[in-house]
Amino acid sequence: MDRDELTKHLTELFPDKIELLETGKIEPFFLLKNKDDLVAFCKAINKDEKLDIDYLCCLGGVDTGERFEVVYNVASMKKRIRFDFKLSFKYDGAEVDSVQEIWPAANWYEREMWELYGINIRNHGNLKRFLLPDDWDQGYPMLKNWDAPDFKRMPEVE
Amino acid sequence: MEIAGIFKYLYELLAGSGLSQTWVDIIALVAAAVMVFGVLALIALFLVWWERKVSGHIQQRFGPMMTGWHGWRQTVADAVKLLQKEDITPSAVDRPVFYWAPIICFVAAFAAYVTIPFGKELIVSDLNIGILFIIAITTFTIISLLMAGWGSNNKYALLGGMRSAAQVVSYEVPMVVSVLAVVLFAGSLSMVDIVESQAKIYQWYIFRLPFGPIAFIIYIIAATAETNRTPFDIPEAEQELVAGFNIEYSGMKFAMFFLAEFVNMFTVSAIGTTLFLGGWQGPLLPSWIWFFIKTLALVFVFMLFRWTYPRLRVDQLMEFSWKFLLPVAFANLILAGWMKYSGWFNW
Amino acid sequence: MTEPGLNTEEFQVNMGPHHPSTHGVCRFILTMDGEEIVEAEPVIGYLHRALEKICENRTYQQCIPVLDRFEYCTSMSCNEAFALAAEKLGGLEVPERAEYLRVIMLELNRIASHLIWFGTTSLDLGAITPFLYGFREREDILDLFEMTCGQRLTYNYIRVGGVAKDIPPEFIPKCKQFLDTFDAKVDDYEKVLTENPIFIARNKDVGVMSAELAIAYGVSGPSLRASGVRYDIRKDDPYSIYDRFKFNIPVTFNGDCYDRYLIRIAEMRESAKIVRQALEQLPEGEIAGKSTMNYKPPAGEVYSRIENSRGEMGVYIQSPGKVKKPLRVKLRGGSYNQLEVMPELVKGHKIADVVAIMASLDIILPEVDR
Amino acid sequence: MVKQLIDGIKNLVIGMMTTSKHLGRHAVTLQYPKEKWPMPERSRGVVVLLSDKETGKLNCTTCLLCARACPSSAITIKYEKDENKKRQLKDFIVDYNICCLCGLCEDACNFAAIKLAPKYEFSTLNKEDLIWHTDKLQEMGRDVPYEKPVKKKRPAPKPAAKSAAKPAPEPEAAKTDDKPAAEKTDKPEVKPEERKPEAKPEEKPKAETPAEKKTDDNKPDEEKK
Repeated sequence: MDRDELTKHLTELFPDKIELLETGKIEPFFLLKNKDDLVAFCKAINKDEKLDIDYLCCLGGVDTGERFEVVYNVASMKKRIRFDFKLSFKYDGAEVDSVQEIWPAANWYEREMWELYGINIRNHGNLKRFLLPDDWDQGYPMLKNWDAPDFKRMPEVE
Repeated sequence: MEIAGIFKYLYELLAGSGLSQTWVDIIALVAAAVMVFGVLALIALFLVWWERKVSGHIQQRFGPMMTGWHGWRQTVADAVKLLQKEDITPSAVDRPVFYWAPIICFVAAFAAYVTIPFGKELIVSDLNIGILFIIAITTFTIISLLMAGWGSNNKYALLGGMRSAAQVVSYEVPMVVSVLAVVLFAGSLSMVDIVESQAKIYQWYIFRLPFGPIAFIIYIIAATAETNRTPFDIPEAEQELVAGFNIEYSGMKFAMFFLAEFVNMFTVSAIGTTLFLGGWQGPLLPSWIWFFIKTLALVFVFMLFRWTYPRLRVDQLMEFSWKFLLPVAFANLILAGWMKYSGWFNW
Repeated sequence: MTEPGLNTEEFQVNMGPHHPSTHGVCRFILTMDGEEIVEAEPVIGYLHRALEKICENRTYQQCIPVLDRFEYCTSMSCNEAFALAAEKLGGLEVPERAEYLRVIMLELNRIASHLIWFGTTSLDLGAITPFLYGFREREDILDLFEMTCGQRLTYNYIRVGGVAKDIPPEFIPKCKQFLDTFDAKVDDYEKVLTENPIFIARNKDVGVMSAELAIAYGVSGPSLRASGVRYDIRKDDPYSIYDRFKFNIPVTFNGDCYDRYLIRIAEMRESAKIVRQALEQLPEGEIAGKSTMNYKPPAGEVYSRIENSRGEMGVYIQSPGKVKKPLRVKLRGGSYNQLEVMPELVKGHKIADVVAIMASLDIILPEVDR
Repeated sequence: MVKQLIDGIKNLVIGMMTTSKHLGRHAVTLQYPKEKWPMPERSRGVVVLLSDKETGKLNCTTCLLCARACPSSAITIKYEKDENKKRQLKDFIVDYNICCLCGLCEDACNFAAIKLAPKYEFSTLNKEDLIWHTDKLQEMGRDVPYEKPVKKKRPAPKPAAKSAAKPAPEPEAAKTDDKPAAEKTDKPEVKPEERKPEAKPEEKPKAETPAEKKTDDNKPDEEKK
């Protein structure tokens, strides 16, 4: 299934919910407009016979400086499909649903996102400190405005 | 050149000096014990060095090279270093048990040499239950390992101690049964008698087909387990239990365990030589040289084992001992008994 | 197991972070019943260096030496994964010769990494000698790398838009000589381990991972192929010029430690084949396009992934556009998911099997902690 | 069962044969402090500053490209601007505590002024000793072979053109001689063959008085970027 077919198929499946982004290179990149649709969307692409997305490559938060984004990179082992989709939402009350029930691999990625970005994960069940020290109290280091006494930014390149 | 003659001369000199017989015996025994201890300590140091060289060359490295000729002084330096090191006692250990464990291990390792004939008439004491004594004494090692594991108050050490107890007890049985076949043929438990029954090379028990080689192989396997060496080194499996029972030991206590391990290796090789390879018997060369050649050859086999094979898992180890080795050893014993009874192969 | 009336007590063993066989500093909290594992919980983060944060703070070219530290066993593939993503962002073309050099380096590095795995696996199972045999051959590969790019571990060789330096003239004969002797060396390894009954006993039916479990947990690479899934990004989602070479993807179906061992051994031979073909086809020409010191890709985001020795290595880059620094770099390594699935695999096994399973999954911790 | 047993024993023996086969082979390792591996020419062991073969002056033009290319900000360049607004190098500092030896500075340099040389064994017991200044970096680079860059296509002309706009006159060169650490003023666009006759006799004595140079280096630096 090539890029255009996949785009067509997905937009047919979820006509109002998703939108193809121009920013994506090579592989198609979708924006899931409403983050509450996440679990339903993931379940659908997982169950869909033509897509059969059974493999979560990666999952990560992004702080664009204005909003949070959560990027899901998914693939299908059987159908050899790969595409990405993302959520975008405001800083306050940042919260997404866990996709563990569809892809158990999401467990650690979500934990990491919770820890480094402060995005709360609903229905995760295992939100414990993970990469950072247990007694970490300096906020969420991956945020763009994060600062710590020993954090050294590179000199600005001209 | 037979050393035994010199000792005999010294003994007679002592006896002629007017001391009472009791004192003469005591002095002679103490002298012999000190001598055996010294020789064995030297051998243990040599074995450590040799093992490092063998492993180095197997792995296409050099091993120790810097100190002396091919690094021969390295183990001496290491031993001195270990003795000088701070002897750390963790605060939570069970002190008496912790302290006594290396001592028992060390003493048990050396005590076995009382009845091992190093050469013709070169034996500290020719007990008529020699082999039984050795087996009893070497089993003491388990107690020390168990004590070390328990006394260290460390989970890894405890696991290591438990493993070693289970392992040594399990492998003691097939080992004794395989040795029993030899004893059956020799008709004596005395080490000297056993050696003397193998005067000709075809009389060595390893060549007494078909029971000899089987007993020998079982003995070698069990002995490897007895000495806690790869592939049966699970009590101190570095990659699983970090260092097993001796994880909390340092300095001199560790050195005792370490040297005892090498002495034990030499012990089982010496017993193997005595029981299966004709002991000191051999042409041309003095008897004690033959003894050392054969024993070191066996030690070399143990070293090859260690540097070639992976380690078994603890349950596989037990299974192997009880489900395979022991039945084979018993069958072999029955075979040996039948051979002895029928007299067919009794050359 | 226990007889009625006999009570056993569960206890916890803290395996790591400074344990000889956790391949870095991973810590397992093992709940054990005697020697048997009831539950295992990996605790990571001891090697967390915030590489993703560091990358946000560097230009594209400066990211590459940083990413060398991401997965130090196959630094080349970290370079490649990042360079590929950055090139996709800007639509950069890579010169033909550079592509071939990349493939040669990547595959040599895969062999080197598998040799480390081979060594540590045998070491973890108690056989010390094969470890040094593996490292002996790895040394030859590292010599080749040092000759080419000057460094033995952190290469900084594959750059955005090409490679850093052309290979020196003595590279090709030396590499060919290495490849010619390599097969015999692998035979030697196999003689020591593959058929060894002790090795088989330790590995067969240990840590069985079904295909479903593997896919669900995102396990990739040799560990996935050992479970019977024929999925190799080099073939199924081809990047670079892998479609020009003939090579097989070994697949086995039991999913236990022994199968993972066989797969990796077979992969070393396949990689050697690819290097040989690439050396033969190696064209003349440029090795890098225009200078990418001040590379400013247009706005966009891309997740590019390559197959490295531990599975899928992915780099997600989001570029805000016309800026020298990426907005976000997300790294994904194969070890991460393989460590995640470990608690499922070790349940009910002995403590010694934890070591065997971890070795067979080929986990290294810098890749997990980043 | 029996077949399995025989197979097992056979393979155990094969394994032992393989290891004992290696017993007789020669070791592949070296006895390190006594023998040393020849380092490949490209090996990145240490950052050095290169100086001109004839004049002994540093090739550095204080363009700061290397400092900007450095991913770990290990390079600090101290300079001051002379009356022509040209940067005069005061101190070139490489902090080996944080240098990751990636070689990006070498790639960034257009004047063959900085290079990674195949030298090693610089460990010390003191972190302070790992911060190297101009004199040590230059001393390290004396015997490092390098090629003068052929004029590069694009990036090179820029600084070259700038300095060409203000051709350094003879008296100015003499002035800079007082500050030996800040030698490089007129390097890039002047071909070594052209400069040889005039520059050589002047520079030579300076290169041979390191003591003087050192005292100059230890002066406190006013300006720092």
